[in-house]
Amino acid sequence: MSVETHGASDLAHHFDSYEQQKESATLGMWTFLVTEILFFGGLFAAYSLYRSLYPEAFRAASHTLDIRLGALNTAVLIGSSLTMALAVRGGQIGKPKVTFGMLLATLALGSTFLGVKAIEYADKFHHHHVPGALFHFEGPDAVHAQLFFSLYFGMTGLHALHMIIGVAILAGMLRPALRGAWTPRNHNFLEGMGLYWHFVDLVWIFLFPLLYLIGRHH
Amino acid sequence: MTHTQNSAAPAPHVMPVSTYLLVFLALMCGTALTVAAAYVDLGWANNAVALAIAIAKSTLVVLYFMHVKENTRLIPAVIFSGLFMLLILFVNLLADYGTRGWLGVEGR
Amino acid sequence: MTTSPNPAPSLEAPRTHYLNAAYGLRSWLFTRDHKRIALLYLVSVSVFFALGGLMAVLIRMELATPDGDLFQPDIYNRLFTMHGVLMIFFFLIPGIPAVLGNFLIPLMIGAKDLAFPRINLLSWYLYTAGGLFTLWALLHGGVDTGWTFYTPLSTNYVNTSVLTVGVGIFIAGFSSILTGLNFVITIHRMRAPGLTWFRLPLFVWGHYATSIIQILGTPVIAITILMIAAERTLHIGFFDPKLGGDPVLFQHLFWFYSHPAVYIMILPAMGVVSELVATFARKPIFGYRFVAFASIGIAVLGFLVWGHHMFVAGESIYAGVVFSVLSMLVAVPSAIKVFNWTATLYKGSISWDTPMLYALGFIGLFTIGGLTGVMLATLGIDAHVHDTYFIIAHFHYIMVGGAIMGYLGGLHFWWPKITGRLYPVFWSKLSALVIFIGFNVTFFPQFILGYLGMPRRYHSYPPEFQVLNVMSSAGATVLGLGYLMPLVYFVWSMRYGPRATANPWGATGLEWQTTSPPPVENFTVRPVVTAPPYTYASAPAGKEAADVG
Amino acid sequence: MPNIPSSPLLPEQASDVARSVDHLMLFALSGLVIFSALIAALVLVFMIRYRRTHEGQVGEDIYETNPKSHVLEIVWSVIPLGLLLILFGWGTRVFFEQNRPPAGAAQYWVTGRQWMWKIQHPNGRREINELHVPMGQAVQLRMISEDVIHDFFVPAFRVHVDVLPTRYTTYWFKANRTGEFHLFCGQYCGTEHSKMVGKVVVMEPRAYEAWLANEPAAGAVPAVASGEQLFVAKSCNTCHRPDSSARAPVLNGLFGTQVTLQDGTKVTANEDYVRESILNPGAKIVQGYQPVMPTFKGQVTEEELIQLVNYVKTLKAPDGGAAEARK
Ligand code: HEA
Ligand code: HEA
Ligand code: HEC
Ligand code: CUA
Ligand SMILES: [Cu+2]
Repeated sequence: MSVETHGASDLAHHFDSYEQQKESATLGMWTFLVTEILFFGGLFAAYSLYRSLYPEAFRAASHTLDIRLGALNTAVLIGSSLTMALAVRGGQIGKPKVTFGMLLATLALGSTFLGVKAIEYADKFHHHHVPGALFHFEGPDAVHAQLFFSLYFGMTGLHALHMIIGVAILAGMLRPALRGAWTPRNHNFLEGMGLYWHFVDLVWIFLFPLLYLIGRHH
Repeated sequence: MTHTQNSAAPAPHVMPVSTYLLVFLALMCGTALTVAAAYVDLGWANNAVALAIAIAKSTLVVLYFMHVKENTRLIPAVIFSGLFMLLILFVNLLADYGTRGWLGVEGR
Repeated sequence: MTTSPNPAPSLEAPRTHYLNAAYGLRSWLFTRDHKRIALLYLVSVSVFFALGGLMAVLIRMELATPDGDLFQPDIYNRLFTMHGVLMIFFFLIPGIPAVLGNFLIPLMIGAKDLAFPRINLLSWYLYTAGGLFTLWALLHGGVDTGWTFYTPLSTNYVNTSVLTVGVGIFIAGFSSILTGLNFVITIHRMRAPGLTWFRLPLFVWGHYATSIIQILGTPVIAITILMIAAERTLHIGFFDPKLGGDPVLFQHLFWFYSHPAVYIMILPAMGVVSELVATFARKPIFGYRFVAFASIGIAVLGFLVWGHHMFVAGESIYAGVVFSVLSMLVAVPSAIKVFNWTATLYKGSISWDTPMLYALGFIGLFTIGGLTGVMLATLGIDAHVHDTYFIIAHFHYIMVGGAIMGYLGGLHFWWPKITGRLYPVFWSKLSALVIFIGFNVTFFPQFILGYLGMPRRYHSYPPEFQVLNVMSSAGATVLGLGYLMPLVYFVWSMRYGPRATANPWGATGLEWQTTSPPPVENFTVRPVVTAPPYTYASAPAGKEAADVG
Repeated sequence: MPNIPSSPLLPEQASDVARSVDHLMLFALSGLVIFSALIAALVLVFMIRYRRTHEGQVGEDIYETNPKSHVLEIVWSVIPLGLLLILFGWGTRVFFEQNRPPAGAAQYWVTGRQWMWKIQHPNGRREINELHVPMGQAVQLRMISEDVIHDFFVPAFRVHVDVLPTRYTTYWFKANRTGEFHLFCGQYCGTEHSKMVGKVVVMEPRAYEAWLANEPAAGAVPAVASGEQLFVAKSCNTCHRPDSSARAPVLNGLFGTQVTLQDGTKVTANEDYVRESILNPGAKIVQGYQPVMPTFKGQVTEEELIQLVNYVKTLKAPDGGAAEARK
């Protein structure tokens, strides 16, 4: 979470020590991420339920997704997690240049992910696989295939939204990074951002097999 | 809960870069493995394998990238409380949808 | 909880305190002081209560006659929907935590502020923004789906402002999450030296349990609202049967949050009552640890029982059985609390001050509300009284008779601390009595109506139900008058009330170890705790009569 | 007008189940009264007995000093728990009674829509917002909604059951006295929810027969084509003919059997299954067939579906054995 700064000191007035401040920030960020787990959890629950009710429709609909793009994006995102971790490390050891470079790399990889996602979405529009009035699906159970696409767009859309927010924050962090805003003593904001970014990666680690890899062996 | 030392900064635990690289490699291998496993017919186990790999991958991310390995025990407790609630959501949904029709009365 | 004051802090009413440290609208709207934010909440929460109350009055006016002659059905449906939405999401859920919890938790644990003061202010802005969305929707005709928003009615069949209100609730939900998060971190990380977990006041335990629910439950309603919004505007189906979805899944997701949410509303009130009972009986709570763990028990078990709202909704009968037995279990920690409070009174030194009267009202009415909840959890009974006035009576007993009694009791208890002023004793005791009587006359007849089979959300009803309905409407008038009284004398006291000392009730607890009103930084000397809470035997006894009228 | 409740505190009891519910309620109520009175009494007695008499007086901490405190706490946790489990067990028994229709119940159909009830008798007779039934006969309603969720609620029978748009739900009762009883919609369903009311008329079996024989005035209830007519009109018969060249499964003798689906799972061919097969044939495909059946979603109303389902139910296997007929 954000650091409560007060005056020139980077120890907020209501904390007694840096340690207390750091522990509060870490715990706060984790608690926030737990709410995110449950936020996505509602969609995962709906997904699991409908998939278990209509396995065939889900399999058919899933086969229209491009597994290569999905895998590529997974790799991109994992790479961005690595760079993000290194950016945080840069803060820990007080190397602003490292932090800056790694944040930039993370930003680039995150944007790549979003670009690939945009290509995939465009393809869905093209094939009328977007739920709604224009939806069209060749297959025995189009209704429930549509349900799959609802969940596909719901889950990846929410994930992408998190990515966009993350990218925006990263962009805003570049200048402070160069200025050396994060020191070994207090890099709570950087650390918090790292946690957020890794969390978004985690969600994708689950989304990828759940959405793209259903019954591929058929 | 005493916080007396006012200026002493906590020395951050710094993991070596090599650790991060190893984790990264493991995650990439995991991804390749999931894709490969999806093309092998394992019956019901396909889902289980995919999930198991995803869980293993996320454990790595949580422990190393997210530094939980070095944090206080409280953090895992927080994470598990969230996962526990998620589990409750799934299990109780299953309790409903999984037992529909057992009575042989429609709508029950 | 005694402090070992290093140099004894002065408890004279201070020259500058948090209220007069700065003046002007800006100093309030940009404050990061938890005490001021609490007062911001107090004002906004009261506005929504008054609005919700106004709607309740209109509902009762309509129901005084069986014919549905006052409003069109459309209007009536909007009335009860907006009544439910405002009262639940904008009054009672933020109510005690955001007002009393916000003000008191840092004081009670000897901290200067919450862990994240800016996020605390952000919570208030989010709450207000959510409220404004809802008011805006209200001006555009409101919603008529019932506060439960069941699909497919809410997504496909009504053309009222479902989306706007949904957005309002969504935003307010984030406010609730952030408040809970702030509390949890604060309680974990900011306690004064010596203040171990089992030295925390039970009020703090109650709020800790509440925060757990806010953090773990609210996100699910948030995503559910998003799904509703997507389905309504973009026709992306999740629950719509026409699009292959299952409307019963919506009910599951809705109640996964909304059942635990009822404990968001009651746990803080229970915390208040624990403080009141201990203070006014001048002794430790009987079985402190039991009561503390009961709060956590309720919070956790509360997540397991949501299906009891769906016994007849097409849920599998076996799921019903599971949810029924789990609902029974959640009653046990509640029972523990009630019995432990009662036992605390035994051999106490009990004074009949106003807050205590409210606490007694809470215990009695919560017991009735809770025990009727247990009846509802009984499958065979719920199949009959589901969605009748029996339900309405059940939850008003808990929420109005229980939670609001607790809230008012807390306000009366901490008012001297919050404002540094005393309110008139006579009028405050009278208000407790009037509210108690008015409440019972309003809602007791509804139990009978419900068992007789009068369905809820009915704008007109068969004439044989009229007698009981008229009683209920008459009672609501008395109840409304009762609520007006504190409004009047609280406002009065802010200007004309006599000044309060630091500890007018002779209570333990760190919040009483600082001045009334407290200074901006809460304590002039950092408190150190050396004893469990409620150790009255060694406390400086003596209470100054809060006496004016 | 339906009868005014005989007692101001109890609605009329018109079935044995209603009596079971009342007994259960009485048990729970006595628990409520006992416990509320106990707590109220204790609180008041303590409040008076231990009133603060002088300033500076403090209460006595009996918890720490008395070793029996824990025992007390256990007692008041375990006793309520025991009582609760009894209540749970009893309530569950009654609930099964409320939900499990006896064998041989007469089959009625109920269609709910904003904001009326449409009812069909076993012999095809239809009525709106009224349900006439013979006394002493177990009646089973199979219910479906055309739009939102409704709920069938007759206080005299002490049961609510929601009426869903997705699948059939079941309501049953056996009236044990004649009379007219309120029928309410028990689930909020929009503007005229409070007008979605009607009555259940319980008659002597003779009177019911007479009532059935008495044709309703023409036009009183809009007509629906019979299942047999629909089967032809919607050209189901072009594929599902017993003598057809097996493009589609024969429906004779289907009802009640286990159907093997494409992926090897088995489902029972009940009303829900037949309805789904018509509305969404692709969802469950019978083993050995192609998914060529078109969906009839939006082309048949729920009431027509009821006729079709009823018709499919009547299609008996030509020579008894269901299984052979279908192979
Ligand atoms: C603050 C709010 C609040 C609280 C705390 C509760 C508490 C409980 N509620 Fe309630 N409830 C609501 C608010 C609340 N409820 C609302 C708003 C609705 C309607 C929603 C809607 O549809 O609009 C509702 C509806 C509702 C239903 C659904 C009814 C229906 O729609 O068909 C059920 C069913 O089980 C239920 C049960 C319970 C139970 C078992 C408890 C338990 O937690 C109660 C535990 C307390 C006690 C048991 C009392 C204390 C105990 C003793 C004094 C000791 C003696 C005890 C024993 C011997 C057991 N509630
Ligand atoms: C915290 C929650 C809460 C509170 C406090 C109340 C308070 C009241 N409620 Fe509410 N009620 C609900 C939550 C609540 N309700 C919910 C969730 C529903 C279900 C909605 C649904 O079905 O969707 C419901 C439904 C409901 C119904 C059923 C409607 C129906 O199903 O058709 C009725 C009927 O009598 C009713 C009555 C009342 C009354 C008389 C009060 C009284 O206690 C109110 C008394 C208050 C006042 C009279 C206002 C006091 C006046 C002031 C403070 C001064 C104002 C002055 C100025 C503006 C300066 N309520
Ligand atoms: C174009 C041909 C065709 C038409 C027209 C058609 N069906 Fe079918 N029906 C099929 C086929 C093929 C199957 C088996 C594959 C499947 O399950 O979808 C089937 C399956 C069924 C089943 C499930 C049978 C079983 O053995 O489990 C039912 C019930 C059914 N149809 C009823 C109807 C009704 C009622 C209609 C008219 C409203 C109808 N069908 C019209 C081709 C058709
Ligand atoms: Cu139909 Cu209410
Ligand atoms: Cu509940």
